[in-house]
Amino acid sequence: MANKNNVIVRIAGAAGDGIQSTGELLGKTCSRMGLHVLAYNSFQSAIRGGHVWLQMAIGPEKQTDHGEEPEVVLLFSKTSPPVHVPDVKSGGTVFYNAATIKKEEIESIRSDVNYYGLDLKAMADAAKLTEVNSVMINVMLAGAMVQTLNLDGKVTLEFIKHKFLKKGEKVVELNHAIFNLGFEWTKANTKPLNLNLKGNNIPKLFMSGNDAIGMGLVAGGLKFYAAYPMSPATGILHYVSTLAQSDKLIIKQVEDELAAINWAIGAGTAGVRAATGTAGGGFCLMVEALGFAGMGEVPLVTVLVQRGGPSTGVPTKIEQADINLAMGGNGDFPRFIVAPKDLEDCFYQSARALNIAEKYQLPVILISDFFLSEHFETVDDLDFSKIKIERGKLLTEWNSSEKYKRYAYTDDDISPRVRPGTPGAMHLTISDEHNEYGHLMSDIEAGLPHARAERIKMHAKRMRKVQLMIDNGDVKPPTLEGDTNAQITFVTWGSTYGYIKSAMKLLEKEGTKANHLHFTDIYPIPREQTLALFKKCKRIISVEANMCNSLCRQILAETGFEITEHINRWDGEPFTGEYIVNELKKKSIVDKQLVNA
Amino acid sequence: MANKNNVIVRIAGAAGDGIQSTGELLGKTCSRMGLHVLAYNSFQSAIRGGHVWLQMAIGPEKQTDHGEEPEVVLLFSKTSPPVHVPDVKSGGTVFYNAATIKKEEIESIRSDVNYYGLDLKAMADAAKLTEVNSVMINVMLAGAMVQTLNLDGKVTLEFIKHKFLKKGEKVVELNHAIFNLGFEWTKANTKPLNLNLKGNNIPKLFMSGNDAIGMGLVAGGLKFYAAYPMSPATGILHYVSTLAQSDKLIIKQVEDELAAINWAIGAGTAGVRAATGTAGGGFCLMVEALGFAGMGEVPLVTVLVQRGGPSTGVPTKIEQADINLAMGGNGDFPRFIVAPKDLEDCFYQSARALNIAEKYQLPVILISDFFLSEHFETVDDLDFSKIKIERGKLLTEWNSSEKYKRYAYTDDDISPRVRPGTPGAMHLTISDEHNEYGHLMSDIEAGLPHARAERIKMHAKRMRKVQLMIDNGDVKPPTLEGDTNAQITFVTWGSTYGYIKSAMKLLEKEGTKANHLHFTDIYPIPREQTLALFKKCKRIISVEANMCNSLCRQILAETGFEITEHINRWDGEPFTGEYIVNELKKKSIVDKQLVNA
Amino acid sequence: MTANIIDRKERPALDPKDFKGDVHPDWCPGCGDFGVLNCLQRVFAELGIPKHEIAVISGIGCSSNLPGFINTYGMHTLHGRSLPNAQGFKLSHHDMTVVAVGGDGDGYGIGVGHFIHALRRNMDLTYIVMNNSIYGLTTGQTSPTSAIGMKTKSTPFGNPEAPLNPITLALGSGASFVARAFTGNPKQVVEIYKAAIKHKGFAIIDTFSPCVTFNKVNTAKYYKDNTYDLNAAGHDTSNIEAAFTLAIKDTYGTDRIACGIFYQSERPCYEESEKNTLSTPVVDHQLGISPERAKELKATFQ
Amino acid sequence: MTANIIDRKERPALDPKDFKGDVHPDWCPGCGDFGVLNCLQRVFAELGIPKHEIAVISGIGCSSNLPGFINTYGMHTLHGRSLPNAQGFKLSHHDMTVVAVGGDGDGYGIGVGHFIHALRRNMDLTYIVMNNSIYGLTTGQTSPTSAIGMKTKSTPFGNPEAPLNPITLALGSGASFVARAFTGNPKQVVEIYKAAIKHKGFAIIDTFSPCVTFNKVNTAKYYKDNTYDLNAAGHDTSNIEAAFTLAIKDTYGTDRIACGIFYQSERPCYEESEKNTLSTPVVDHQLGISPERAKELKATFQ
Ligand SMILES: Cc1ncc(C[n+]2csc(CCOP(=O)(O)OP(=O)(O)O)c2C)c(N)n1
Ligand SMILES: Cc1ncc(C[n+]2csc(CCOP(=O)(O)OP(=O)(O)O)c2C)c(N)n1
Ligand code: SF4
Ligand code: SF4
Ligand SMILES: [Mg+2]
Ligand SMILES: [Mg+2]
Repeated sequence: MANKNNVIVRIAGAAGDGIQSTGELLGKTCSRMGLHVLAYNSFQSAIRGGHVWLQMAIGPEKQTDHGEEPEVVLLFSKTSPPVHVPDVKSGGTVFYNAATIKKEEIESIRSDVNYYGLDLKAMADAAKLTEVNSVMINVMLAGAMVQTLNLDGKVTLEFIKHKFLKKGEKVVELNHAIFNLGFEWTKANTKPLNLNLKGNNIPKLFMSGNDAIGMGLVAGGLKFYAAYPMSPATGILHYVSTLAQSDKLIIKQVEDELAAINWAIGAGTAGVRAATGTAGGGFCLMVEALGFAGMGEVPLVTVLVQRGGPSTGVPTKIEQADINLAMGGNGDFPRFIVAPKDLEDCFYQSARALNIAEKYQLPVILISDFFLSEHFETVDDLDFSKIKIERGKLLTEWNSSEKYKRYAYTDDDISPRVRPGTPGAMHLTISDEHNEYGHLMSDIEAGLPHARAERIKMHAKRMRKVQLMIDNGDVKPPTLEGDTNAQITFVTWGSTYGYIKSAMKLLEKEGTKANHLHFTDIYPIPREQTLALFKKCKRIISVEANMCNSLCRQILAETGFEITEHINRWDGEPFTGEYIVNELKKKSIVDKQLVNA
Repeated sequence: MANKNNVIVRIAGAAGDGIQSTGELLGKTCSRMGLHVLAYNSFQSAIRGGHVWLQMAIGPEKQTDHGEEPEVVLLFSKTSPPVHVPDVKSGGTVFYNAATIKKEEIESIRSDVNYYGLDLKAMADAAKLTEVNSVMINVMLAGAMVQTLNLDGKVTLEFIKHKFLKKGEKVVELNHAIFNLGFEWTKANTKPLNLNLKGNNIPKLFMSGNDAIGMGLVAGGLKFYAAYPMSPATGILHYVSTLAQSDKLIIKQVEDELAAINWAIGAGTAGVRAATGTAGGGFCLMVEALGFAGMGEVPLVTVLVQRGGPSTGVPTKIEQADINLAMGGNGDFPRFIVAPKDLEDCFYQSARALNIAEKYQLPVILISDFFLSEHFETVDDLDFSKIKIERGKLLTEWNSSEKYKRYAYTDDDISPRVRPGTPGAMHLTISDEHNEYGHLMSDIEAGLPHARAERIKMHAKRMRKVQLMIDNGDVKPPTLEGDTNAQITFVTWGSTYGYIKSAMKLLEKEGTKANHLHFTDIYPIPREQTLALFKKCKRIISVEANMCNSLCRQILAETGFEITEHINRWDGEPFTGEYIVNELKKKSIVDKQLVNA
Repeated sequence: MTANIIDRKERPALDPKDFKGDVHPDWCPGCGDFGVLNCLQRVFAELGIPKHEIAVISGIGCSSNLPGFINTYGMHTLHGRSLPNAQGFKLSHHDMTVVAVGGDGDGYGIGVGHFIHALRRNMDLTYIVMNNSIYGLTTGQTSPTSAIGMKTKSTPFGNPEAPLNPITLALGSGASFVARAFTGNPKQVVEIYKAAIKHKGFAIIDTFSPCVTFNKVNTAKYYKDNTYDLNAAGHDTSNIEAAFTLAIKDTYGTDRIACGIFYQSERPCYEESEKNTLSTPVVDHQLGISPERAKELKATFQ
Repeated sequence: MTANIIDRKERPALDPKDFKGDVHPDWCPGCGDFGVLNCLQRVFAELGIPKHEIAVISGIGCSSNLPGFINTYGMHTLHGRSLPNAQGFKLSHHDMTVVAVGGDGDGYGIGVGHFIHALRRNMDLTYIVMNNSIYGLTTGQTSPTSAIGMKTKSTPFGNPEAPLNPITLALGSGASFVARAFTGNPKQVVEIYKAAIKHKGFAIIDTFSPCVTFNKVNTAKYYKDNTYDLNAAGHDTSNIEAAFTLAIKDTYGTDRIACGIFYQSERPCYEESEKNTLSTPVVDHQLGISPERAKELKATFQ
């Protein structure tokens, strides 16, 4: 057998075991070697205990799937073996913390995998290391993993240095020593795997979707982010917080989501690029203000990171069921909804969202999901130079002799927006219906003939911006990727993008040709162009991480096209290519099986 | 010309002029005579000043339309003539307050109507009445109206007595005298109209939609109503408040809408029938908790009274654009949405809403609109005996030896609900995903195999209740009324129901046959039955008081059927039959005219 | 106080173990919330309130998981909404003992508006805030009671906001029972919780309940070293000005932190205003309208 | 105070007429809100703040219509959300003078959570609550400051809830400037508003602004007869305990109601914590990331 150039590994333990940092050591080693990594983080909404695991796919090409069966596994906590050993690929390798996991117990689970227990205390004592803490087992197991995968241990040592230097030389040395113990022990005591993981030696970025969204917003000119913590959107707040001083940003954790979005609207009105972000439950509290941004024509970006619902639901699991929510609000108002598909897209779409918000003076919803936001992935590069900041009709002077009209009727329905603070253009931003000046028309004049006429015009002016975005080409139809003659078309949105790529590869191996229609712009949807694409497709199957087909309902409502075959998953785990292929096969057998599960 | 047996009148002035009480005198006179009245209230969100008017259609049959051109008009304030005189039917009659409106000014507006100014002070002085206050002009003008319409003045005198008795005999006498002055003056000085308004002498109820909703809720077993004031839903709170003592209800104005819905959920959990109500803006704040009721399987009724949107919008005007909002929330959860069509329906559907909420243990949204909720209308009777209170699987004892499971899987997916306080069945109502016992599964166990399996089952259990409501026949398809062979089918929801009836009559006179497909149950929509009805229709035209076709989008998303012709109105005024007929005629000429208005 | 409003006659004590829930707490070992749970179980047992007559109602947060660990009725509601749910529940079944619980974020952050109004409304409820000066469940952001300058994940350069003082806030909002406890002193916690449940009106007990994982400042040791028993020190709990003077000292950060009952007054509880309706618990009322009453209701519109 | 935070040097007075808006107020004749509007226009003029450097930001209610009647920048936001909008606006353009205005329902009812947090945050803002103890715009329901027993459309049998005391609430929440005024005494109103705008930090002025249409209890005459000037009476505005003692008297309803400045302290305003970012107003910052900085940002993930 030729040496394999990719691998799937898993690191598992309890919350508090340092699974994340072990993952970081391994991920950074790979990414610095120029390898690609995709890491899926499975954890619970609990601070200590429980089961936390990180599954990583590693290889020279971009990884789109964290895979099903891990080939190498690191186990930390005594509750880990029964959960994870059954998942290991036959013939695979399990390293475990011998201080917490009993040899007999783990080995009794199955016999077709190789077990290696590492005893931190014994090995450290033997090496005469002092001040060793039991949590440092994670550095030792990282050493085992790096050796087994035949990765470059020097790169890991370098990263350890970088990471621990602020804690002092001694700490670095100790960690190096422990890493080496694991590394050398493994070299000496284990069967080598025939792996040949070769990177291109150009260091990649290894980051989460939330990091990419935060960076995209900042690259796109964000100056103001107000939020209230809510998983899985909190990472954006955490990331941009770190840049507050260096990049002169206003980053505010405020008292609730009602405050967060209204702070952002206040900021947007003042004339800075502002955003907020939350999960579905918090977004519910923002829906009223979203309508205010629509009515007041205030640029605003709201990031909505979906998690398992309804209600508090399943905070640390994926679901894609919030399109109805993003379409909500009282009355009709224009908006734009965009769903990035992968890490690069998180970056670029976030910047685009800010541009669209300001160009059309309306609320933009950037919709992500737990997997997309919380998983880590390598990215070759993020090209900041591609980002052009377009502020639309924002004016900082008003020299006209005419009285300024904030909501002036114009040819393209977009009114010049004078920044508050400018002499001579005083005006109101207002949540009531109003005339061109922003005087309210909903009060003492409501129902009078001129107010009725104004209402008809002003409401239509706002709503026409939806079509304008399409006409200007600022809204894109879905993309059709793959062979246009394929028998099967998968329809997806959000993070499911990548898994379809894996599924297509698997299917291709089996001789089934599939292609892929992916929706990034969720509202509006350019109808004619989209229908033309559907026309090209044969058997259309949606793949959504939900039970009730959120995207299909949106497509039907917006285009009249109904998708009737669905693959769904709502157990909270992301798809994998294998999962999709299996579901497809089941479909031909019992069609409605899943829905009646 | 035979004597007409119906008439359209208008009473107009400024806020504070007593337009409502004049309308009440007239309305009660008619309803007590057994005549039917439909009164549309046009007012602004201002407390004093502005323009307030009340237009009433009166006749022996049920009125479904307040009509376009009034035949008799009472004008109170000096700003009224230019607004209202142009609307009067040619040959019509205008009575006005001579103390505020100048004869020359009003008469110069047009010459084809009859003007009569009444001078309260002069006439009262002549009659030697003392303690006359200038606002009493409304009683005098009511006298003029009652005489002109050839109604029974004794009935009005009786009602005046009933109304003012608590203020003392003297006040009654004075008001009687002033009424008689207006009545007699009119008899003596004006041309009689050839009117023959004959009622059946069986007193009708004269009430608003909000009154009917409140009464329906109470009839349906409501014990708890928590709300925060918001037009046009406040009337429900006002009405049920008056019954708090007599009917032992808990009626609470609380600090905001977040509180209101959560109080109601707390009450529903405890085991009482609870509701809340608000307008679209307030409903936005309730969407998160709606999902909690869905997840926790708590019976809950939320009344959503639509007004002009988006955002604060136009508080005292109609719009029907909140279906997306009612469908919102994070994640998928079961719900039921019902939209009453007229006053009787407000009563019966409110009681039904409480039954469905409790039978299926889910949130029900009763969706009304400004016109339906705020207009006054006569009702022959409300039959309380038709209302059966069905509490579903509510238990007040738990004697089983088995441990109680709040969220037990059952054959019909509805779990027996033991009322808190019952010995031996302690449990949690919970917003997180959970197992049958209500233990949370979203926390330390999330992602583990058994928790994933539980998630799949529990989520599906909840969502299957949607289909169950349909299968049980508790959800109705739309109703098709009128000739099944008609060329045109109007599709409507909510208060537009009545106006279609008028439009159909007008069209019939012109030889055009139309029928009417009206949606009362907005979600879920029984698909097959609905499609079968659509199949029977020829040219289908929706009529909605909005710009963006809220109902059509819902129908498309739920059934796949797309309606492509629309009549819309979003200036804030309700439709009239005449308006609809005109729009229909315009359609054949320039199709998209309205949308580009 | 009328007889129909919940009556607190002495009842024989029960076994605290009776109140153990089915599920073992998932809190981090050492979390202060264990202390609150234990004390609460003891209090219910010592007061002899049968478990089915109790409802424990929370919001969302580590602390808000408590109702899952105690064998009573309960609700685990939305973040910030424990009090609205608890008040709706209580009025519907006013002869049950209702205790609202949750975190400082839940109660003083997103939920503070409901708190203010609950205080002035004075329903017969007990509210326990497990105050750890941090957002625990969301893994460590600043909370409304975090000190100025505290570094957290959302304030890496230090918290810029002055902390809220729950005691002065409650005193300024018309509270009728205001207390503070620390889980490191379970005896006092139990005493105060008992007094709170017995109090006829709304009782708030701000309870220091250290988060061992995310708050390295407000630790158990910190509170052990920096608190004292104000009642032992002879404070007059009927004097609101004195209570305010005592509590405002926290804000200056010069004195040690007072724990104990700051203030208690006997103004009528909310249920008094609903005497008529609450002559029997609302859950036991017959539903619907009699034919005679229906006629009356309709007559008002004729 | 650093130079970059808004600087209140004396400027030549302007003409109050300059601040007249395009739209005539639609308030009922005699509404107290006219008084607030007039005073505010005078204050801006006397302080010499150019109208384009001011933003007046409200929620929803009769009183919240005020920004429509004054010739400055402004926002007429959502019910209860004036302060979040005002704070977002202020931090983005901190050299403008931002005044939030609204009603008692808007500020102490639905918006009270934001109020509490704004008080402790202490941004350099002025907040004027037109307190009429009623919901005016929705035609007369009970408000958080309505007296117990008051009959309104939503409480036909009398309001069962004790009113909130905005002064003790603010004092208990870390306010740095707390005052009360009555529109019947415009001289005092103007003085207090001026002091509030000059105050470097968050200033709350609860302003009695009678509703002539829906509140027949808390009338102008009532306030004329029942208020007195606490500053004339020699109160020490730096003493928070004394301020609390004075303000809590309202709750007992025995003494006359004090108007004036209850408390003022000079703790750093929020903007101080953002000195670095606010070295120039954020609206004037250049947007986006330089190529060099982009490299640095990316490097942290390599
Ligand atoms: C509307 C909403 N916003 C945010 C969250 C996320 N969230 C869950 S718990 C929590 C705060 C927890 O802090 P605290 O209330 O102090 O409880 P602790 O965990 O410290 O006990 C937050 C912000 C949520 N569940 N719902
Ligand atoms: C979310 C929301 N809930 C309710 C309302 C309805 N509403 C408008 S103004 C108002 C209260 C007005 O009272 P207050 O703030 O005291 O102002 P006032 O009219 O007395 O000046 C209410 C409840 C609303 N606009 N939005
Ligand atoms: S994170 Fe903190 S508050 Fe949460 S369980 Fe752990 S110690 Fe307790
Ligand atoms: S209703 Fe009251 S608050 Fe509103 S404008 Fe009239 S007097 Fe002023
Ligand atoms: Mg906390
Ligand atoms: Mg008010």
